[in-house]
Amino acid sequence: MRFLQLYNYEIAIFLAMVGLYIVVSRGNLVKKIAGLSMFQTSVFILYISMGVVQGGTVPILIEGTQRYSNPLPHVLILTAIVVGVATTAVALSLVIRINESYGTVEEDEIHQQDESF
Amino acid sequence: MNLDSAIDILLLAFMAVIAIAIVRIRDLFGIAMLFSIFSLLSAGVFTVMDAADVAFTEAAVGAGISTILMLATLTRTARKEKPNQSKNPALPMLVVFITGAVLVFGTSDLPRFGDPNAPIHQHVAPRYIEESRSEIGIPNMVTSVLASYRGYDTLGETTVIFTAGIAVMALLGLRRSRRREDDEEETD
Amino acid sequence: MLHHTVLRVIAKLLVPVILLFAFYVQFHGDFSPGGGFQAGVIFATGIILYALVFGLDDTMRAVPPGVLKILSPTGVLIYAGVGMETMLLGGNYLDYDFLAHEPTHGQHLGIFLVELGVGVTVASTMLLLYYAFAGREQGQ
Amino acid sequence: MMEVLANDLPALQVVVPLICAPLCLVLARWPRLVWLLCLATSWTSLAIAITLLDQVLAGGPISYVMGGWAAPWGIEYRIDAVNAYVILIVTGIASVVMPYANQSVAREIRADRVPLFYALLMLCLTGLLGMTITGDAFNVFVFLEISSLSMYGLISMGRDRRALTSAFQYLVMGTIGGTFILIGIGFLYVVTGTLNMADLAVLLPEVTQLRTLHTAFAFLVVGIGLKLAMFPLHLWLPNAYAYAPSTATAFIAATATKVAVYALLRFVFTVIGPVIAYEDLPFGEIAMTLAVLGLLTGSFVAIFQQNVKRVLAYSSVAQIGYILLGISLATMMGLKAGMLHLFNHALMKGALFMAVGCFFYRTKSVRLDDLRGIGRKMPWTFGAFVIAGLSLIGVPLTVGFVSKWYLVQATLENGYWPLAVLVLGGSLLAVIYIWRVVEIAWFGNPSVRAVDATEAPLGLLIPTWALVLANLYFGTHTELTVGVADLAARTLLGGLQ
Repeated sequence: MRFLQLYNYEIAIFLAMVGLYIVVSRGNLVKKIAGLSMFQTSVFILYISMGVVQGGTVPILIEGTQRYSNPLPHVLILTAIVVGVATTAVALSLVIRINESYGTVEEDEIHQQDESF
Repeated sequence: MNLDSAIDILLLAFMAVIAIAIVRIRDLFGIAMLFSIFSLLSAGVFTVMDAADVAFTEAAVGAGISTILMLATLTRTARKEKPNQSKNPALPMLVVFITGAVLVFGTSDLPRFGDPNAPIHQHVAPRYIEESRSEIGIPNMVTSVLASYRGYDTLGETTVIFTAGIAVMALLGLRRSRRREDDEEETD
Repeated sequence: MLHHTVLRVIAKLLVPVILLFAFYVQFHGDFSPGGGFQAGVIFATGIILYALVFGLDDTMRAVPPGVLKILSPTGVLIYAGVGMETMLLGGNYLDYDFLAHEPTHGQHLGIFLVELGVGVTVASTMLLLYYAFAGREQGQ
Repeated sequence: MMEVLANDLPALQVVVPLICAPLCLVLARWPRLVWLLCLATSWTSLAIAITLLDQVLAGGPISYVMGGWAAPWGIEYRIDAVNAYVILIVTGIASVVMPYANQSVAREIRADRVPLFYALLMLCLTGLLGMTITGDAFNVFVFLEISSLSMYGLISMGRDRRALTSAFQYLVMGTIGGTFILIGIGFLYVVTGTLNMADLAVLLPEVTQLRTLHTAFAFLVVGIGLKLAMFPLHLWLPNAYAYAPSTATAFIAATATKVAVYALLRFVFTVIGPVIAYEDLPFGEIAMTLAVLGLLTGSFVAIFQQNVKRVLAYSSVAQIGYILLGISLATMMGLKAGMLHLFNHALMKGALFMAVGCFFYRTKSVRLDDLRGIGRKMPWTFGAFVIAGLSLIGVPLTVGFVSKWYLVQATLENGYWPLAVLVLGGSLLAVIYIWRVVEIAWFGNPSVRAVDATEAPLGLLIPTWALVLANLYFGTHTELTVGVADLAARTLLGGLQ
């Protein structure tokens, strides 16, 4: 049953796709950002899953422990989380400004205003 | 199946439920709260998978800062998502379905989850685990790799946060005295 | 909200503890999970908690945005500066071995300094983000 | 001190602008000083880039390990003919745009935001250079995000409110692209255990049959394709270019997509290898189809735009098609043509957008209606626009002709004569959209906005003309560009043996 052995990846992929679906299908800008963030977080789970070692521990050296999880994916994902929050902050500040200039945060209403403009 | 993977599956299942709830509900405050819980649960998943540093960061950032910023945005914009009329859900569904299918295809011949002999654990990582005590001299390997072996990435990471700070200041400005920042942006 | 006694008392008790914990995370990152980034976020969160309970104006008086505007680039400059220093000492960029006579001492010093740089930039930038968001007039 | 740092040029190439950005904020009280600092930084970067290219041409690839940790454990900077050439493009454009920025930015950006604008511009430069110079796959992602975030900030500082929505649209698409690239890099890492590109190139041939590798390739191509505005993924580009401040548009249009093309080349040719990409997977066919579609759509749509910046933006989509067409052939000649057009397109689009920025400086508009008759009011700017436009069309004596020449040869060499016809057809469409602008700007009766316009100040004209003259110079003196492009193409294909 290979499928079951990979459940961690599969659920992470499912979560990522739900996030991506929100981004591409929803018109509300705040919801889009939430979706984008979910998409990224799920990809992080995918990465961390790759670094797991069965029977390993947290990668902090302790006497008597031989097996540790792979620390490299952790480092990469730390960086990626920072990138994620940076993007979210910029996106949300854009939303505030868009709301100030258009009076709405719904994509179709913004398009309507720009076309009649 | 041991306790770890049971907790893991449980947490992931909760996350799946929350993800679907986020798709369906229209109350944006609710979405912000659910999003925060989603992040917190993912921090739990990271803990189960032995990534303590990542869990710590995700909990502080995802459930903390991101949620605060999202709530701050919502109080200044709208509280409800409007039902969207124009969008046809078929195309997004298709895009997402294809992407997901490709990802499942791609992960289908990965080594077994947690396999210590997988290539990812063989080539570069052993040096960090075996030599970091003598080369760096501190116990937390994540810190060793983050600040020294791959310290240059972390300089980039700090720069990313700094960039975001500048971009947000450029967009929103900082209120010093109440009057000065509020002159209208010019549009033509 | 500004008159809830319970909130104010608890916040007053919590904020120093949170800030202290931030310092612990900053300087104990070699031995336990955490480091400059997490410490910076926690520090900022502590001050944001203060701002939520006691108001933005009071907080801005205690931690002025002008100071943060200097601190935020300072952290990056500390990090990049450590790299320049190792270069001038004859090593490659960010090669901490050259910072002290013993390579591991150099590594310790280098990691301490760059984590400090990360902490300073992250804490001040996160606060700036919060100030920028919270300071924007509502419903403009 | 100079001798000490001489070996550290690869690091300094990125670190100098990286240090300049925070200094912009520290010195925010003195905007003039900020600008001078950025100017000095960009010129220093160009000097470093020229030295590096010189060293690479003389002594072959340079490797520089960050932190003194040998690759693959640490992060390696690896410079060969390909990226030394792209670095030269990026720093060269930065050095011309920076003097231009002073007056243009003062006119278009609110005074209290000017230092922030310069800081973002420097960060954008840092990110683009970092992406180009690095030999580490994950490091590409980090610097990609620095450049992307600063670009979102730069674009959103445009005066029109649509700048905000364009920045948002770009942010969403760019973040999806970035995350796709992250997935791709993760998959490469999981099958090999390394992140170093040279090391990946050694290890990947052992696992060519893995589905994970093929998926990684697909995600990298789509992710980078989003950043380089490959045909169906280009939707963010026209608005982003159209509503960004003039300086930002000129810099981004001339550099950002070039660096993305470089990233694509690096992953396809060096990391994954042309065998997997072109033989096991249909990369060549797909890239060729998308290139042709992009070329035609971009050129057609450009004809119907009412905004000069949008005309040029759609033309960029088409030009990316040309570059991609050269790459899709995977031959010496094709790659050479692609690399040449990378350089040449940066020159002509930079010059065109800077000329449009001059118009905007006087008229505060880039709508065609408002530019009616502007040509006779601003003859020097107009002259710059016309010459750069001729270069875009591909008239002899300009750089545009050189790259088209090689591209046509490359297609004919493979016997793909319909493609050669298409390349020439694209030029015809370019004649139409450039002529349309020229006709309105020269022969139209001056609009309300144009009637009082005077020639742009020298601070804007000199940098613009510098690029225009570069268009002519490199159109007639092709030794340097063709020579380096040739070496770059050989380096890329050499990854195969």
